[in-house]
This record gives sequence, structure tokens and C-alpha cells, in this order.
Amino acid sequence: MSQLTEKEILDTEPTHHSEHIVSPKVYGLIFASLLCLTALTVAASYVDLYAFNVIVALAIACLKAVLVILFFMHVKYSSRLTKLTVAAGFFTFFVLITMAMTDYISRAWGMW
Amino acid sequence: MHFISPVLWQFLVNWLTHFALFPPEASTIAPHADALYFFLVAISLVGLVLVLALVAGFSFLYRQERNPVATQIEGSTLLEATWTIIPLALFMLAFVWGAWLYFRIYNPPTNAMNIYIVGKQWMWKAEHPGGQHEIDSLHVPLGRPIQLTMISQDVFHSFSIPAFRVKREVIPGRYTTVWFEATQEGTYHLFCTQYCGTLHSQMIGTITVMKPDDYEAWTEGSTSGMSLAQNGERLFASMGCNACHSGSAAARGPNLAEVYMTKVQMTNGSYSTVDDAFLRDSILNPTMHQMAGYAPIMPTYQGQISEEGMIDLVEYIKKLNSNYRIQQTLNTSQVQSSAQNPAPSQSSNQGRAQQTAPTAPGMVKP
Amino acid sequence: MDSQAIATHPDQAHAEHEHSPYLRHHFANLEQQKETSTFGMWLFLLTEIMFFGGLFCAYLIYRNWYYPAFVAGSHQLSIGLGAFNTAVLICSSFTMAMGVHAAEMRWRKPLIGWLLATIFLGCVFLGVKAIEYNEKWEKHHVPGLNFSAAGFTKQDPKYPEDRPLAPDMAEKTQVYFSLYFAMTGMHALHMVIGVSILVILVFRAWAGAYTQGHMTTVENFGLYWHFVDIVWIFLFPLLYLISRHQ
Amino acid sequence: MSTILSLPDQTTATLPKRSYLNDGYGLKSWLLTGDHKRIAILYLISITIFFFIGGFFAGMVRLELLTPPTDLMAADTYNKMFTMHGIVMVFLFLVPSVPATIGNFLIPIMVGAKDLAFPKINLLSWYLYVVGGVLTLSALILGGVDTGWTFTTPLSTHYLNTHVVTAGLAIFVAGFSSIFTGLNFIVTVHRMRAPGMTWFRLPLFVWSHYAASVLMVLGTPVLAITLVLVVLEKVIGIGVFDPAKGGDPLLFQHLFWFYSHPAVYIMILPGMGVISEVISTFARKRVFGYTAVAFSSVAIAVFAFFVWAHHMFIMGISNYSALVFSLLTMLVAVPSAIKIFNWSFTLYKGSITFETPMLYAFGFIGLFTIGGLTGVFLGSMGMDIHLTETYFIVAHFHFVMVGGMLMAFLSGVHFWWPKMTGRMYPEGLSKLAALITFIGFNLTFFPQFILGYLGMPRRYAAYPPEFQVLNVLSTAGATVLGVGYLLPMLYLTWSLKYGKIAGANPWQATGLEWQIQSPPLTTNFEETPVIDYEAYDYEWLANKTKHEVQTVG
Repeated sequence: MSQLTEKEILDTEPTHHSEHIVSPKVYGLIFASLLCLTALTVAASYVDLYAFNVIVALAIACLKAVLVILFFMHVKYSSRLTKLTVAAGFFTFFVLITMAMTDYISRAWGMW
Repeated sequence: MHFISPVLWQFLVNWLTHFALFPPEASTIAPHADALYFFLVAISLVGLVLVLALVAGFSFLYRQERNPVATQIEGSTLLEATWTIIPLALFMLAFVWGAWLYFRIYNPPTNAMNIYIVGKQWMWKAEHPGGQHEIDSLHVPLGRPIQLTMISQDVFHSFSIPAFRVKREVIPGRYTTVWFEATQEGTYHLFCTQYCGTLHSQMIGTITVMKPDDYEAWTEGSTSGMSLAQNGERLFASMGCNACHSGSAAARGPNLAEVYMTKVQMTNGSYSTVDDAFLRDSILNPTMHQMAGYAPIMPTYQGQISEEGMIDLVEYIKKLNSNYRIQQTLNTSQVQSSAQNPAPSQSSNQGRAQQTAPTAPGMVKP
Repeated sequence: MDSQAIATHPDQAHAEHEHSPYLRHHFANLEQQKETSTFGMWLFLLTEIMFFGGLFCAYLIYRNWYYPAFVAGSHQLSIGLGAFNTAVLICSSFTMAMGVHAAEMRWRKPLIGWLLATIFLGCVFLGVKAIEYNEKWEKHHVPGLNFSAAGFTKQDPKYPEDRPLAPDMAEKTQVYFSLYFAMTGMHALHMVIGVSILVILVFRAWAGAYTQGHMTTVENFGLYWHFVDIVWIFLFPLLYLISRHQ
Repeated sequence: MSTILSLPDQTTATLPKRSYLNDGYGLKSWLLTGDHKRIAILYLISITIFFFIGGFFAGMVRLELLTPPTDLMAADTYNKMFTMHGIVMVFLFLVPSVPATIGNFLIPIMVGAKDLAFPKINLLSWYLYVVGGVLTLSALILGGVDTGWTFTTPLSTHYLNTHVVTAGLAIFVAGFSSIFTGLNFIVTVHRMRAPGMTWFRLPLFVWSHYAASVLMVLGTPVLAITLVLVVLEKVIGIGVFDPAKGGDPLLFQHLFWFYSHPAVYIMILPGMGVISEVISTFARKRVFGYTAVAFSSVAIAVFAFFVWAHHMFIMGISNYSALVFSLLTMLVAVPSAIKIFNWSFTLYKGSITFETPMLYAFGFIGLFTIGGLTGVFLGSMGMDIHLTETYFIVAHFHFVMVGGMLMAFLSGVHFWWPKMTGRMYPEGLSKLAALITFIGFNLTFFPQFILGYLGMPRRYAAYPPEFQVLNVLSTAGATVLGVGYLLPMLYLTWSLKYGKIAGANPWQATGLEWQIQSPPLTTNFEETPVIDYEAYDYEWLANKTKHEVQTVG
């Protein structure tokens, strides 16, 4: 956490290349791969992979989300501040889930 | 003393007679809690005095009249480290001590006597194993560990006995436990400390700590005639539990005799300890407590048995040493039912339950 | 050192952007203004992550508790409709991205076209969602208002390998559907808000608002729209897919 | 004790011809303003109104508790009183108090910007606040709400027929007001700094607001979704928190405290920022260990998200989880300790004067130290069992919130009053008010620690008679405290017209806000400032003053 905050302080100045215009070709490519991934995840759900069904589905979802964030939302071409903002959001979400799960997982460990 | 107003006089008398800094220490936990409290008060005082001394001292020494020009100082890593590490060490000590006390309070000894508590808006019901019911009061013997198994029928409540320094939230849908061992005879406050609606402040009662002999006498005198386990047995039969949990080799449900506090294997391969919460949950949510080797055929009894009824059943199963009486009941009822009307499938309980069923304790009335 | 960098450049500002009609008085230049509003939008999306985060947290916990009920509940959803809707949303994200591109290139008509396409796709998504909700209502799967777990205690012919649920577990499908409606409902609400804003954007784009060098509004709205898409990208596998096999 | 410095610009000070206050008259120029300073004033007025509304409820609660039985009002009226007290004070006063008023006014000036990044959103945030406030009041007028400010399920969802939905909606809306304020601050601090204003030249006030804003932006939405679920559960009966349907009421507690614990840092951090400014100014010395204080704000913000379940130690969460949360709670106490010691050492070798803001700041240090240390009692799990849900916890958070935050708020209001209005407050009267507040506060809340250890539960309309003495003391203290709060409102209003004219920098403080005229121009600065000095650089200020005196005279 402390690295995060330190970074936040040092590297958050705007960088001046935000006028980058993504070409429609890139959009088209990303669009096509998103559709393919959707087809893939639906197809994968029909195959019984036991515990891996969840992992595959979520991995594909994460990949799709990353594609959208990086290209459609231009994060790939944005300042480090934007990247850090996105990271901070997911980090806090992660804190919410893991810290809440410390309770739910360990409740079964003992009778109290 | 007629020259001061009677109200003020009364106030002063009140002050002098009731002044206390801490409640009576009436349980084995209380001295430990107080020790931690005094430790924390001590470090707080030291901290506070230190800060006040610094602020007051510097304010005096460096007030503008004495020191017209300030000397600029950037800081001191050594000092920063000092006041990071020393408080941290003290807080860690408070943490370890507090954790130790916490586990002591919430970890009942195995030989504790169990009393059940049901909280509902706005009263406490206590059920002793012998079948004594109390409302808004609890009688306990001196010098014997008492474990409270508590559940709420509606909202969150909290069972608090300041004199014992114990407290635990009483929550709907789940047993919580707390334990104490009283060390002083007397009557103490029982509070509901979790806000639970309009008459929250009326959800109070008394804890009466009695000498073991007096407690025996009290139990004798206030028995309702049936122990919890006996009530449970009746309910067990009237709900038809014995049809499957008969203990025979061909039974459709697991054998319940001496199952309490054993480890059982579940269908998913894991092991669970059969405690009060497990028993209660298996009756309400049987699929979530599916024992290995049995088909998931048990219906849920959600909404059919009141919390008091659940307590009777749990207590019954806890005390169940053999299946002899179950089979006895079963045999007599089968004989009777086959004699009277040939076997509709759930009527195996008809025999003795027929008279008792409508009034059987614990059944939720429609 | 990085931290020596400064946020405003007064000299530059006076030289280049003094007279831009879009520059609000408290910014030094258009670039600062654009970066500022984009960063603001990202922070808003941060709050949105946490807004949905609470729901995802609840989902995770209850799925672990009531796994069979979640499996049975998810079998009541149509993967076909879900996949179709996912594709629709991805298309709409694409059209939105192209709309932003058109605005960047200062093409007025393509911008309007792409925005209209996005509106259309958004409406298609909401229409399909309405069909799904209607089906839930008819099957008595709306928690609180119209719910019956009776269907789950019987064998479902569509999933012969599924065992019917015991009554206690069947009741827990209500938790699944509560979360289903809360999550997709919140998502649909975001879609409705998004489509409404899009309509306004189209009118303003018609008047030429975003194709004269100031397109931050379109770009920021694009961020919002893509975020809503991402939420669905996660909702789709969680609610529809991952429980197909027990 | 010496009072205000007599400096050249003070004796000859006149009110500037143009300022944000006379840049347009009439209601419309205020209600549709984009100027952060005017919005700050709007906030100041509205939170003062809500503070006194909340204070009225507190007064009723204390009056009822004067005697053991429920004699002044019925139990459910009492429940509505403390609920409204909690909701109004927490969501409509404490959360927006320093950030939305003083912070709103000062942050753009302190970073050298003309305005906040999003002036319209700033105004929107005030309107949302007002809507939230009106909804809260309508819940009250429609018949009140008696859930307590914590909305514990299933009590709030299934067992009460009061206006839970209206109150939930009110908090939802007010929550978005605070999200927008926080968002605006973060963007402003990142993007709007003047040339030369590096991160480590920012005043600590900005640092602590930045940390609080991060909490607002990341925490508040979780409360929002939780309240949505509560409302849905109450209105249509979905089953997320309802144990009867398979939900876990503890999940509500988790989600609620995920926001509401960081919320206490949202409340206290801006106050800490005020104290840093005030102590430095009146000690005429750079804050001791600037970086340590700055990073401790950030550390508090980060740790804030890791400790929420210490509100649930006795609620049936897993004991192992309680262990983890207790440990992390102890860690979050450390940055606060660091701050306290750094403030104390700022006084070392200073040149201290004792104006009203400084007196309030001393009050803050003392009371916050007590409040913070008693927090350690509650973070220590075994002790928490006995102390939680009693008056001990009431006393603890009132020491932190009222003794800490409110002292800081009053300190800040007095400190920046000359900047906001261009006029001084009456020094003698305000010192008296500070003293009365301090005495009244201790009389009100210190007995509650003892009450708590004796076991008196919170939220009780009636209580056993042996607790009466301490309760009478507490109620008596509340009366004194009430006077202490009414006084500033009266004399500050008076000073708007009759106060001495302050001049640009009556305290000889170094902050950027003191280098411009009071009250400031609508655009704050005549031209974009270029910052070439460190924060709290009193030597720079002395040189500047000397230079000015030379050029003028």
C-alpha cells in the first residue's frame, strides 16, 4: 500500500500526449476479438471443465474488460494518473472482498 | 439541611451512595477485564499527561513574550521513529492482551452447564436444561461455569451482564455463545445493549447468582415438570423425526444417539463437528448439512418449529445416549396405527402424539 | 524530478488558447481542462466500481453458501439471450468508440450516426432485458413480489443431470434472484441513464457541439458507456455461465 | 497573553473594493454561483442550520436522560430523537463540515487555482446536500424514523414501520453530495496546482483533505448500494440481508461499516488539517515533521479500509477475522499518535500566541488524545466486549467527533473568518466561548466514560436509577455546551457588520490564501501565482514583509 501511495505522489503529473487518436482499425480489431471472446466463453461454458469453468469464464471476462479499458477507454494512451486511478478502484474492491471473506471463510473453522 | 433545595440534597445523597467507577466484579472474567482496563487507563493517562505536559510546557517556555522569534526546525527522524515505535508497541500489547481475553470469554470450558437464551422484542427467555423457564431473569449457581447458547427470534439483541464483563450479540438465525462463572452472590443487571426497537430500554432483567444449594432448591421449586430434553423427545416424536432417525441399521436418517460433539463426514467429503449450531441448522437447512451415506430426503422444518422448540430438540439430541426409547415409541405407535388406520406414511407418530400434537411445545401455530 | 512538474503553464496558455470559446475561466488551457475533466470522469467511474463492488461481494459470499441454489437459479436464465445481449453491448461499445473517434476527427454526421447506433443498441439491450424480466415474472421468480420456489423442487427436463433441490435449498434460490435483480437492475438503470444522456448528446451533436474542437463530453460519456459494458462483461459469466455444470 | 500582532497592513487595513462578496448581489447570484467561495458560504449556512437541528435533538435526548424513567417523552419518541440526532449530525453535519465549507473555500486558493476543477458539480453537490437535508427533515415531519443511524437489519427492513425509506434515500442523496465534493478536491489537487506548487509544498490542510477525499470517493458508493438494498428489501422484500430468506444480516454490517468506519476518518482528517495550519501559524514555525504528518494522513486513509469489522467484534463474526481486524485497528492508531506528537513538537522553540483558533486547537489536541486512546480500548477485543454498545463508546466517538472535529471546525472557522469575511471576530468573547465549550464538553462526555464502564447501554430511554448522578452531570454539561455553541454563532454574525477590518494577513501566516486580499476576489488571484517557497516558510514571509514595508514606506 505504501508503495502505491508513494507512487501516487510522485508520478501523477499529467503527461502531455493525451491527443493520441486511436485508429478505427484498432477499434475494429478489438471489437472483433471481444465478439470472439464472447463466443469462446459461451462455448467453454458448455464443456464440463469442473472447477475450471469458473476460472476460464472469469479469465475471459477479465481479458475482455482489460481490452475495453485499454483501447476503448484509451487507458493505454493515458497518463499514469489514469492508470493509477483504475488500479486504485480495483484495489479497494479487492480489499472489500478479501477482508469480508476473512470473516466468511473462517466462520466455519471453529464453533465460535 | 433545609437551607439547600431538597432536589439538590437528594442528588448529593445519590452521589454519595451510588458513586462507583466500575461495576461489581462478580465473575472469573471480571478481574481479568478490569486488569486490562486499568492497564489501558494507565497508558492513556501516561500518554495524555505526556501530551499535555509537552503542550503546556512548550506554550509556557516559548510564548511570544519569552521567545519573540521562532527557530525553524524541519523535524527529527529519531523522534518520529520514537513516537511511532513506542505507541505501536503499547498498542500491540493491548492487542495481544485483548485477544487473549476475547478468546477466554468466547471459548467456553467443556464442562460448562448450558442454559439457553431466546431473545425477542422485548424480552429475554431463559430455558434451563431441567425445563425451568424464566422471563427477563436468569438464576445461576455460584462457582460453576455457565455457557449460554443464545438466539434471537426477530432482530439483533445483545445479552450483556456488566458485572460479569461479558456480552454477546444475540442474532436471528444462528446460535451464539458466551460463558461466565459467577464468583459473588447477588443480583446483577441484565441489559439488551443492541438497539432493537421501541422498547429497547425495557429489555432488561436480573441475573441472580445463588449458592449451589439454593440454586438446587430454586430448580426444584420452579420446574415445569418436563425437562427440555423431555419436551424435545415429545416434539421429536410428534414431528415424526423418529421415522427416519430410528437408529436402526436400515434407517433412512443418521443415528442420533451420542452424535453430539462427534465429527461427522459430509457428502462433500469434509468433516464437521456436531455442535448446537450444527444440530439446529441441520433441522432447518438439511441440504447444507448432508451427511455422507444418506440420501438428501430430509424436508426442511423452517417455519414449523419455534426457537424454543428448536432448543428442546437440540437439547434432546444432545442428551440422547441410546435409541432404545425411540424404538419403543416407534413400535407402540406402529402397532397402534396399524391397528387403527392402515399406515398413511407420516402417521407413525400418531399413537402418543395424537393427544399431545396440537399442544406440543415448540410447534409454530398456523 | 517528476514532482517538479507543474500543472499549469501560463505562458503557453496565453500564447495558444487565449480565445478558445470552450475554455472555462479557471483553467489555464484547453489541454489542462480536458485532462481535468477526463480525470474527474475516471474518479466517478471509481465510485461506480465500488457501487457495484458491494453487490459483487454479496454475490461471492452467497454463491459459496448456497451453491446448488445458485446453479439451479442460473439454469433459469437463457444463455442465448444473455450471449445476444453481451454481443449487443459490445457492439454498442464499438459504436460508441467510433462515435468518439468521429468527434475527434470533427465529422459531424458520422458522429450523429454512431451515437444513434449506440442508442439503438442500448435500447435493444434494454428490450431483451425486459423480455427476460417478463419471463422471470411469469415463472414466479421475482423475489418479494412474485416468488415461488416450487419449480426448483421438481426435475427440470432441460437439465436432466440436475437433481431437484431439497425444499430448504430451493428457497435459497430467492437469494440468487434477489442478487440477479439487484445486479442486472442496477446495471439496467445505468443503461437507461446512459441512453437518456445519449439522446441529449445527439441533439447537441446535431447542433454541431462536439465537432468544433471540444469533444470532452462525448469522450467522457464514452468512458461511462464502456464502464457499463464492462460491468455486464462480468455479470454475464457470473449470472449465466459459470454454473452450467455442477 | 498577547493577542493579534500589530502589523502595518492591519492598522491601515480597509475592505477591498472588489471581492467575491460584492461580485453580484441578489439571491440568484448566490444560488446559481459557480464560485467555490460562495458555495462554501452556502454550505456554511446550511450546515450551521443542520448543526442546530441536530443539536436540538441532542438536547432532547439529554433532557430525557435527566431522570431514570421515560417521563419527558415516550420511548419511541426518544428513539426517533437519537436517530435523527445521529443521521443529521453524521451525514448532514460532520461529513460535510470542514471539507465542504472551509475546504471548499480554501483548497483552490491553497493550490493556487481560480476555482475547483468542476464548479458546476460543486454547486450540484450543494443542491444534493440540500435535497438530502430536506428529505431527512421530511422523514422527521412525516413521523420520524427510529432505526438509529446505523440502520441495523433486520430491524430496519422488517420490524419498523417508520420512514426508513425516506431516511435511506436522504442519506443516499447526501452521500452523492459528498462523493462529488471529494471528487472535485482530488481532481483539483492533482490538476489545478499553480506553477511551482509541488506536492511537498502543499499545506497539510490540502494533504488531509486529499486523504479524506479518497475515502469519500471510494467508500461512499458502498454505503449507497447498501442503502439501495435495504430500501429494496423493505419495499419489495428481496432477500439479501433477511435471515428468514437465507440472507446474512451480518453482511449488512460488513457493507455498512465498510463505509461508515472510513467515514469517521472522512470526518476527522479535514479537522486534523485545520489543526496543522492553526498550530503552525500561532507558533510561527513550520510544522514539525511535515512529511511525517503528510504521510500519516495518507496512511490513515489507506488503513481506514482495513479495519471496519472492529465494529462487529461481538456480533458473531469469526473470531479469527476479529483477530485480524483488531490487529489492523491497532496499526491505524499509530498515524494519529504521530500527528499528535508532531503538533506538540511544532510548539517547541516556536513563538506562541494564544488567539481563539489556537485555544480551540489546544482543546482538539487534548480531547482528541483522549478520544483516540479510548479507541484503543475498543480496538482491544476483550475490552471491547465489555465496552461496546455502552456509553463508553458514545463518549469515545463524541470525544473524537465533537471534541476533535467540532473543535477543529470552530478553530478553522475562527482562523479563516477574517479571510472569508474580511472582518475579525471579537477576540475576548470568542476566547470565552472556547473556554465554555471546553468545560461544557468535558462535563457532558467525561461522565459517560464512567457510565459506560458501569455498563449503561446506549440508546436507552430509561435506565436504572443508580446511573442518574452521572447522567445529570452529563445533561448539565450539555447545557453549558449549548451555550458554548450558540455564542460563536451570535458574535460571528455580529462581526459581519461590526467586526474590525482584518486586512490581508492578520495572523502573519504563510499560506497562499493569506497572501491575497480578504475577502478574496472571485478569481482568487489577479494573475496565476508562481510558488517559489516551501509550505510554512516563515523566513520567506518575514523577507516579503520587510520588502513590502520598504517599498511602501
